[in-house]
Amino acid sequence: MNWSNISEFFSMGGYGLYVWGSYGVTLICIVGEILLIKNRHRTLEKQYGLTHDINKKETTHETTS
Amino acid sequence: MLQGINLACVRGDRELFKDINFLLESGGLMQVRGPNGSGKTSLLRMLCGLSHPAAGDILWEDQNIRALDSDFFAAVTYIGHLSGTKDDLTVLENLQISSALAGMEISTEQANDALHYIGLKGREALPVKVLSQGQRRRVALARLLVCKTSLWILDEPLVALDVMAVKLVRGVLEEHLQQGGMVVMTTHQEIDISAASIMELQLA
Amino acid sequence: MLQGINLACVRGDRELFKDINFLLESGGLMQVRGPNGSGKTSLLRMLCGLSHPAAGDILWEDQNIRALDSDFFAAVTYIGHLSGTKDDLTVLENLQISSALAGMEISTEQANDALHYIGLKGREALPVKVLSQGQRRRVALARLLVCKTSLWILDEPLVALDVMAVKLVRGVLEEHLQQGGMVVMTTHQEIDISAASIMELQLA
Amino acid sequence: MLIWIIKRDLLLAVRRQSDVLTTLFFFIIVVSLFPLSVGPEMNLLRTMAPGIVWVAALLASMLSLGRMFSNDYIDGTLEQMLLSPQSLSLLVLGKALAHWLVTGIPLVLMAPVLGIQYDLPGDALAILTISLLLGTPVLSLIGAIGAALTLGLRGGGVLVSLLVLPLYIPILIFGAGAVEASMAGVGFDAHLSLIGAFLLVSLVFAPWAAASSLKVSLE
Amino acid sequence: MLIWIIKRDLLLAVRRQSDVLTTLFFFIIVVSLFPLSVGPEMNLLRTMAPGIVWVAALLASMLSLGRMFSNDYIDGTLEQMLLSPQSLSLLVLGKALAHWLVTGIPLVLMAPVLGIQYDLPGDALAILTISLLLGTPVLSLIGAIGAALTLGLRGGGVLVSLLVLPLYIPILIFGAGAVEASMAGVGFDAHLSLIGAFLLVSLVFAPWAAASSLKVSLE
Amino acid sequence: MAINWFKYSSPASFYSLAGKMIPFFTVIAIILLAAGLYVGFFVAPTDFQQGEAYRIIFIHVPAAWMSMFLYVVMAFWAGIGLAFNTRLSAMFASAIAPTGAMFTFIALWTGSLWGKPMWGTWWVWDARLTSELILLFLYIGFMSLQAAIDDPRRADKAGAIIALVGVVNIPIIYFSVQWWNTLHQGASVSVNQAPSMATTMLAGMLIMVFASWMYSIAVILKRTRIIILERESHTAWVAGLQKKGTVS
Ligand code: HEM
Ligand SMILES: Nc1ncnc2c1ncn2[C@@H]1O[C@H](COP(=O)(O)OP(=O)(O)OP(=O)(O)O)[C@@H](O)[C@H]1O
Ligand SMILES: Nc1ncnc2c1ncn2[C@@H]1O[C@H](COP(=O)(O)OP(=O)(O)OP(=O)(O)O)[C@@H](O)[C@H]1O
Ligand SMILES: [Mg+2]
Ligand SMILES: [Mg+2]
Repeated sequence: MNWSNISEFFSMGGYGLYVWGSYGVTLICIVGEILLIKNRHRTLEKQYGLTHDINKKETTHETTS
Repeated sequence: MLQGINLACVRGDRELFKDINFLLESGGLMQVRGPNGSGKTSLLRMLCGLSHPAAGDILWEDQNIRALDSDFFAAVTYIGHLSGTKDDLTVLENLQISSALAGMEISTEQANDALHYIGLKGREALPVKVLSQGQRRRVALARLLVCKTSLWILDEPLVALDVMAVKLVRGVLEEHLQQGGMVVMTTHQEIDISAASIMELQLA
Repeated sequence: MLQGINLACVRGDRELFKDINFLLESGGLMQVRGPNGSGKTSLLRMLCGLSHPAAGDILWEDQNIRALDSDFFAAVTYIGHLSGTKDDLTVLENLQISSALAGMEISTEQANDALHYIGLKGREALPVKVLSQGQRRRVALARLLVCKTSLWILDEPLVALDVMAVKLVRGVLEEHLQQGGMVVMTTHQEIDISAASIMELQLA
Repeated sequence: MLIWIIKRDLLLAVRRQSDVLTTLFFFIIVVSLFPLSVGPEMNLLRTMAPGIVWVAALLASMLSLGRMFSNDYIDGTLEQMLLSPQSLSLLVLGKALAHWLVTGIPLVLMAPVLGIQYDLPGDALAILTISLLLGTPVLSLIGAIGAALTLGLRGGGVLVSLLVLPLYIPILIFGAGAVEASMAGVGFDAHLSLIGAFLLVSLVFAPWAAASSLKVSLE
Repeated sequence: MLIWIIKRDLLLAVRRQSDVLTTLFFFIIVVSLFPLSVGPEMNLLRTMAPGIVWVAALLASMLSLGRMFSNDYIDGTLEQMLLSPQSLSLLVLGKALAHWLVTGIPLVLMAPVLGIQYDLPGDALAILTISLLLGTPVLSLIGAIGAALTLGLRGGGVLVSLLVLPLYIPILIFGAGAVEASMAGVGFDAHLSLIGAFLLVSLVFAPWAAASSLKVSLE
Repeated sequence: MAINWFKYSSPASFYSLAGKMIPFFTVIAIILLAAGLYVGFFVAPTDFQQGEAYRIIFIHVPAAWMSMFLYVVMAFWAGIGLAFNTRLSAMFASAIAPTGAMFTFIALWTGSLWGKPMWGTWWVWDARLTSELILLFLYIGFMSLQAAIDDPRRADKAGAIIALVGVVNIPIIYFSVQWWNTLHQGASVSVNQAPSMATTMLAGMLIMVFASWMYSIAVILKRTRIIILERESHTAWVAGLQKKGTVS
């Protein structure tokens, strides 16, 4: 274990700003991307005029291709 | 009252016409005729003050239009070969903005009414660039429905219009003339408009 | 022989037409009619391969024009709303260059003859930008006099032309048809052309 | 009228976007290409920075001048404006302001970010931004005169550069000078007030001059 | 066909002149403004010179890309060309060559003169000219792809810069690098041969890619 | 028995296949991410030179690698789409671009946050950094070009051309450290000659690389599904889904 307490963990040996700045922005990017995709999906749902969850039951339509 | 006195026009080394005289009174229609290149467009641009005659004078209510300047412009609507519509704006925006710039702000309802009347119902929100040739022309002509000017100068307004639209424009012109307006126009197509006084100006 | 099978056209979310069928044989004239925005221009652009139909096929001598590609282009002359003339080049240069690019080099005499015939005598050396609207249109149409293609596709060729020029164009078309050529055209003006077979295609 | 002109030009800019983006992107490109070709020494780059940013802003603004009137000229809108009963100077003022909003403001906002790439210190960044904020409207106003004079002429593009460039140079010198002065620790107020004076003068005279030029060009 | 295209484009350039002059003048302006804004120290300027000249050449070439097809597109000529029975790649090659003759060659001829302003030594001037001579046709060829792809699009101007710039940068780096290497007394052959390789590759692939793009754009 | 790949090259069957795969990849991504972060922060020791700042490596390197790799994959599919006129591969390419751009941005961002303490500056104009910036421009160019074109088929083709032309940039980024001598380090983390790097560091980094992989696959599949629905809304099979209430 590298860290004796939580504040040491957050200070990252004085480099906290840089390390957490990197990880934070990465997190924002990933969350942002997921939200954007969700949003795009929702727009699509609205367009189809139904509100069912797209993932709920889709087992049988391979045959339709 | 629009009057032309001894008008002449020179383009390059060519004299297109000279000694043109006319007097257009309230309720009057003047049709300018002549083959391609005889100077109709050149004459019309002079009449609305966009270019200056090589000789002669143009009077509006007995005053030279060069002296009147913007007082004259407030009384004229000119629709030329170029339609003055912006490809990227929608039909509605084009009409509203071009009217506003001509000093005549109109509400969205007024604009919509004019557009419906001229046959662009359902196209109000399309950008002009996707319209057909005839529909673009209609957007330009819709200005006539909302403007309150008395002198209309129209350079081949009927180009690209279908039969229905030609009829419609005829109606608009006749109403304007009945209300005491004046129209100067050119066209190679035949159209008979009833007016208090009709004049033909033959060039070349 | 040009054949259209079940052609359909979609613009934006609008279906302009569908199930259009026709067969145009040598010496035949097809007039496409319809109000503004009915899809005439869109159809013509499909026929010359500039855009693709949403459904259906276009056959030239029983082969799909997409497969023929440049073999088909060698047989077509298209003149659309846009005239494809360069404002800064002279009338003569415009004609010579546009013919050369269409795969048909012509001498200065040939070009001059064509220009005189179409009524541009004395204007050969003027840059196109100073010409009148009708004269510009004539420059574009002069291509018809020098090209050797069999299928002509003309989108409102008569726009802005005066009465004399309309007559002239009629003559040119009739001669082309007599020699076994084919013409597809649109126009809102009335013009009667005599041809071996005349077909009307009404849109909307 | 003024409002309508500005509104319309902004609407067009929003609709096309390209105008705003082209200018901004051009600015960014010019500023970013230099380090690539000059080499990565930070000291050299820092010395060059104010000059490069200002030259880039000037070029970006100048290149978009052509569009100020020419689109409206080509499609006949300008004719219609000329035929409108309102004052032409006001119209020109509106167009110049719209031009500034569309091309100038984005440059001003972007400049500090680009300055950081060149490792400029904080105050230098501030002065750079302020000098651009004062200077870019002058560029648009003077540019309007050039654009109006060269409307529809063969070789309009060159001509407009030739005409406005001599008038732009003082602003360039004082603008870049202000930043350099602040970096050198010398007073920069004189530079900035000179640019301010230019702004006032051009706000008064440029619309009028450009309006007269327009009338001449459209005759 | 190739001949006719080139002939026509050159004729148009002669008739309008503005195209040639705008590009050339822009090039001269960019190069000449820097001493004004950066300050007159000769050593600094000499170090910057190759970079500045190359950036200016790249920008000048890029700015004129928009015109390569768009004029012909707007007035319907491009449609006619597409309908012509000849190979489209050839047409594109012709247009790219004409573009180079009109915009590239004047830059190449002008560069030594501008280099002298920056007090570049003789061999550096020669290398500068050669690198531009090899590099500018690549700019035109790659540019043709970008111009064809963005034809008639909203925001074409920005897009074309965005698309071609990343592809231009290697040429910029090697071009300016060659001159800097020669000034530093290091070998510059590697740089020049790399540019030559770029030229050959783009001569083979760019017309074809641009022709496909044109077909896509005009569909 | 081998899977019949041709069957899955139609959007309809790919749609359902992708639907089944997404949860799988999501779960693996989360597990790997947790493991990688644990190793990175709690197992890997402090670097004797860089102190704790080096921990940025656990996102910087995966992001930098993914940014380049995804571009190549995108260009590959776009090229297949152009050559064989297959709809699905073009859609796949469009789905990859945003994720690739995101990783490029992360590589730039973390790199410059790492650069400040290590090199004393946020940004230097060195070849590696610059070419990564160019890569971002390439992604943005691809996406803006596609966004500017209304007709999806045309957008696919145009995008494919520019993506293929842009591939030349990838080797330039990769070899830039060798071609120009730059600030950016190349060798310190190299697998074959890395005694300077603790095995646990390397392990943490590699786990994070795999996590990024799985994440990318999950996100890209999801986006592909959405694009399929957007583009094929008029087809019979989507209507069928709709009736069953499986598509929205
Ligand atoms: C904005 C700045 C930066 C950018 C754009 C950037 C970009 C990249 C790229 C594209 C790679 C992958 C290439 C490869 O694996 O060969 C990479 C790897 C790497 N970067 Fe950076 N970087 C930046 C800053 C830094 C800094 C400041 C450091 C450390 C002081 C750093 C350390 C590394 C390391 C150790 C690798 C792994 C190299 C390897 O594969 O062996 N980077 N970076
Ligand atoms: N620089 C010039 N040198 C010679 N002739 C010129 C020059 N500029 C214009 N012209 C001629 O001036 C005339 C302009 O005519 P204008 O456009 O007024 O004709 P129009 O009557 O409107 O014709 P249309 O019916 O075709 O629209 C044309 O015949 C043109 O050839
Ligand atoms: N994106 C779009 N959305 C909706 N409608 C569109 C769109 N693009 C084009 N259109 C419509 O498609 C039609 C195009 O018509 P086209 O130009 O073929 O007509 P035309 O028959 O040649 O008419 P004209 O006689 O006026 O020349 C127009 O009605 C136009 O409004
Ligand atoms: Mg006329
Ligand atoms: Mg039409």
